[in-house]
Amino acid sequence: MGTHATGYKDPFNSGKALGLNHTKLGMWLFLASEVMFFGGLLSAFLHYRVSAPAPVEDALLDITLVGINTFILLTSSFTVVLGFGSIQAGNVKRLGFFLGATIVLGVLFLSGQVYEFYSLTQEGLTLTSSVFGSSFYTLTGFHGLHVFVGILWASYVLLGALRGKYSSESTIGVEVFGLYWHFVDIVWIVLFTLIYLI
Amino acid sequence: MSTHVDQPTGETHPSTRVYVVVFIVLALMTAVELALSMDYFVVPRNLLTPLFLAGALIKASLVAAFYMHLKYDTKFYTYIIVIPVILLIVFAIMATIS
Amino acid sequence: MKERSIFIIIVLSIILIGIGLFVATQADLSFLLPEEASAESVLIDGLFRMLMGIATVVFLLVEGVLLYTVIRFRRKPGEEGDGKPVHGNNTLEIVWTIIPAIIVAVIGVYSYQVLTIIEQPREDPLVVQIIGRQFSWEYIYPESRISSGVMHLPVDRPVQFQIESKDVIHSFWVPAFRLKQDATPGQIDEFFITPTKIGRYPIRCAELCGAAHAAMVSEVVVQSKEDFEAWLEAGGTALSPPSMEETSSQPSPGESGTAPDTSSEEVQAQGRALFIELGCGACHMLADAGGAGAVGPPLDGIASIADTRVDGMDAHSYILKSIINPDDHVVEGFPPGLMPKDYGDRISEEKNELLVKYLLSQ
Amino acid sequence: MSVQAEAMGQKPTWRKYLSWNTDHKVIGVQYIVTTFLFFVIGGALAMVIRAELAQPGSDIVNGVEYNRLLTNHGSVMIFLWIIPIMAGFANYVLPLMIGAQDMAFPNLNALSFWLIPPAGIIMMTSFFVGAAESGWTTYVPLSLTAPFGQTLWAVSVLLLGMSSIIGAVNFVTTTLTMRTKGMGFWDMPLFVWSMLATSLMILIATPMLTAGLVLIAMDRVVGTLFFVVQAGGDPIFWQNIFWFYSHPAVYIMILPAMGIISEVIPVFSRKPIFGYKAIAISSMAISILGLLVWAHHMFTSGMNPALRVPYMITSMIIAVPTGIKIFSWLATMWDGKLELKTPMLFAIGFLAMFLIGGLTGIFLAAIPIDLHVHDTYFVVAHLHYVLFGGSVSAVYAGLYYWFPKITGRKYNEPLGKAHFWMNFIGANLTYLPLFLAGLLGMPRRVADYSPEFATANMLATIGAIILGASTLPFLYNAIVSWARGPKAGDNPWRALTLEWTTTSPPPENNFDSPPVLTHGPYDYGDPIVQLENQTS
Repeated sequence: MGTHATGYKDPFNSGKALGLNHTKLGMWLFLASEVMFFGGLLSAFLHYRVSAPAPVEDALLDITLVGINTFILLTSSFTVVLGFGSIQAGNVKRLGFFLGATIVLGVLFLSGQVYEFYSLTQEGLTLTSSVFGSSFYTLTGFHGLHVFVGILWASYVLLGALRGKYSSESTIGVEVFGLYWHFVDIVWIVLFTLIYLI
Repeated sequence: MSTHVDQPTGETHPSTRVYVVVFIVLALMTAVELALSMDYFVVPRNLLTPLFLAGALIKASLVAAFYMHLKYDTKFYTYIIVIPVILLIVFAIMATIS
Repeated sequence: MKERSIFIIIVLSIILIGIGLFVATQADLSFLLPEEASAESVLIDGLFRMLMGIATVVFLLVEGVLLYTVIRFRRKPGEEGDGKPVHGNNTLEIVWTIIPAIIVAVIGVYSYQVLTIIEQPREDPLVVQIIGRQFSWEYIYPESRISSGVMHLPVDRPVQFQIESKDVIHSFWVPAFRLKQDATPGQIDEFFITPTKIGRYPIRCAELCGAAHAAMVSEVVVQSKEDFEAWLEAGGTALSPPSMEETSSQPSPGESGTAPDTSSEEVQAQGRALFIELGCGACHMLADAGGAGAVGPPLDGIASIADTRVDGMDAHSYILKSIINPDDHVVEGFPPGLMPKDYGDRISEEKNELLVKYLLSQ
Repeated sequence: MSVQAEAMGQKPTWRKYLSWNTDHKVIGVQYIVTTFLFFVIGGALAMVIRAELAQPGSDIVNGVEYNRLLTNHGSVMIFLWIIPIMAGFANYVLPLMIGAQDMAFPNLNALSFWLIPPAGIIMMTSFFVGAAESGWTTYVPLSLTAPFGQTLWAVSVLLLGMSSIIGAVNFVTTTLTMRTKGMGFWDMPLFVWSMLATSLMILIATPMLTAGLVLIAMDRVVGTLFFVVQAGGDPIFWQNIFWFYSHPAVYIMILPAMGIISEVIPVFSRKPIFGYKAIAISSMAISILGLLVWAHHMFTSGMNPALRVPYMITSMIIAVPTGIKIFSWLATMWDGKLELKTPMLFAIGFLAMFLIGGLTGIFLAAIPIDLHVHDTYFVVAHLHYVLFGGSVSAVYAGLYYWFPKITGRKYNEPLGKAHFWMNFIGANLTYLPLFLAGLLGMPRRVADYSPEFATANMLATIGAIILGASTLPFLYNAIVSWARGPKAGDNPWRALTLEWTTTSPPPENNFDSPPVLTHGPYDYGDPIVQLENQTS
């Protein structure tokens, strides 16, 4: 979603009012609804963690691995803004480089998560082993799914960049992707704190 | 046309230096949090939770303000994203204590 | 003209408020509600009356103005042109914001007062545990260690209910008491009630709980203190509580181990009582025990049918098996999985035997 | 205002309605026709329900079948009829009303429509594999034991939720960024305001349902333990998450209806809407307050008792903005020149019936009374007064009101009036006796009931037959008038909102140049406006 759709007839006021670009506004509205979606899953996690009669199995969680993963995702957000800064300055090559870096970092993050899931499963924490397991995997799994979608999207933007779709005049496609990626990063900051730190 | 100030987008974005500074702050904060959770410092447990929550809030706000340019865009986007966050907090609290 | 309309408005307001007061205090609203059989119902009905009074006034006012407007201001034939360009009136708008706000505040405060009274804990209550199952209620009197499928309560003594569910969410509702409480699995909820009127009142399940939700009905019998004590004593209607914690696996002490003859009057009476207590009639038709349900197969004449149902299985073992493992032989036309599968655990072997013997006499 | 020449518009072919088309008007018609189809299906389910309930005893369907019927009746009416048809109206008229040429995201717009037919088919297919049978509320743990159709149901509602969210993103963006030159917030028609409030609610509330449905679907399919009581799952948590969406859903269904009424009443009263700003602000107030009342559906659930009072207070406060709207509509009609055409009749019917729904809502918000009437036929009657007497009346008002604009033809007025009277009498006869049944002790969702409620139920069934039959004159009228009705002209109602300044039906790009606002949307009675109106 996001970019000017085909068959779109330019509105009389060229899609801007109140200083709002409509693609960007649409993205923000979508992100608002994403807040509530993650919020629902997160509430389930917190509810069961707070109300659990027995101590939950969060001692199994490996903070070192997740710490590394957190750094990876933070860095990927950094590469995305650097990419956006590049295209604003009209440097398509550097945009391509940073998008590539973002994709690599995203894949690394997902690999880390897959490894984490695998080792936790080995230790007996599964989707069906306890309510904690159910809510932990569902919540982090849906975040991982969003990272995955983000990687696909980044590849799409990268493809567009290689075909010369973006320039210093036309940055909205990169910016909107950036908003999504940073949002997924923020979700991780919250999950990291609520699941692993506390 | 409207009461809001028309503000063209895409021209008042921060410089690369701001991006770097924000990244360093985020990384340092995360490192400190990790160290805290691994008990490198002796901090009472009941102080840690609010500390971590505050840390998450600051980090999330930094990303939103600088990387997502909320600080440079119209306030409208900030409202769009802050209102659901508030409602979500209300929901999470109410659902957990009910 | 202006004075005249002010006069009309005043007269109409007085009439409306008069009607409202009449509804709230004097009118006979008993046709709207079941009889009041608990102390709480009187308070709730008081609140209901007040709301009816307010609602009547608002209803008459709005519908009256609407009707008057439609008749008075409809376009006459041949009439052209628009109405007056009135865009609003601040005074009027403030009035119709503030007056409803005040009314709502009053209702809120009154509701809160009633709520605190009806939910406050009582001294020396009779404790009754309510257990909801698909599709029957069980009432346990922990002090007397008895259980029943019909609720008996002494009049004028506060009752503390502790309600839980063994499977899905049910909702315990006695319309005559005005109170309702969901039975949620995994938690025990408490509520109080003080029955004030001797009589028999229906109990209904108010939360959709499955196929026979509509049939999950039961009865509360409010009796004098003496009658209630007598009922507690009488072994005929009281069951030893197999579903209470420790006792479930052990044979209960008060129970006779030997089963009497198949056709004796004793078995008939005890079996019928058991059938009624367990709520079998909610799902199964059985004329002898007043069963009228259509959820499961009818049981009239079951003795002869049961013999022929499964090759190599006599009527006795077929019925017993159908009670304990109901999904093993499902009668055609009825979906499997409807009947609870815990009768083998909930009910002692002797009781199941009694039930089978009773059914064989039908 | 330049009038578009008829020849400019593309010759409409029925094929474009069956294809991926990004024209908001085509999508609007797709929405309206598809959802009406589901309305008919939902109505047919209701007919079976009422037939079963005509007399005590389970005579037509058994308990399981009955539960399937009521579950799907509720789900179809809510998710496949009222919520999407409001999106259909908004699709057709919202861009026209603000002078835009299309929606902000035409392709997403098409997507939001094309999610609906598959979702509807999935929900209907579930009848063949054991349909959902735990009510539209899907309370756990009952819904975990239901057959496979329950999973299909969850998937279907999930898709419909996505459709709704995508639509909402589109409506908000379109409203905020694509208004014609000179149209500030306070110049927007009230329907646009109400869609803005509705869409913001959808954006916040619907994802919560999506999350909840994901949890239920995972419990059912993967075997997670969110709602498995034995493993520590909490049924009350589902109720929280469900009602956080589903109470706002009521406002999602009624706010656009109020918007339609706010359009129809001034046009047919020939007077400006009374208290424009108050109505617009109360829409926004309802959308915010509506998000904070959800647990009033849980007063008897064994939730934390101390939390119930704040919910009671917020629920009751909603009566205030709702009252403001009702009084403002009455004041608009007062001293007007009422033209009692069919849309106006339905608007009046809306006022008469919605009032009853609103008043009984106060009864339900008062906790002590709710303890008695919760989950009874009182609730059934209340919600049907709000959603049928309210929302569906408004939908009909809107269908008749915009029929000339959408089809370019006039509908048959006597048939329309017959439809209104059958609908009005049928609805009241159906729902009014049910209040009494509920108060006297009839629980909802029962296939069988005690004989003492027989009279009320027989009356309701007779009413339902009239109600069902009332759809026939409408369908006949709509089909025949669409095919052969007399040409309507651009502005048959002499209305002042922008959709009436273009041709009927509007050309593909709506307007050649940005429409210039010369007056507000409801400036009836203004001598200059009158003059201008007569010359055009």
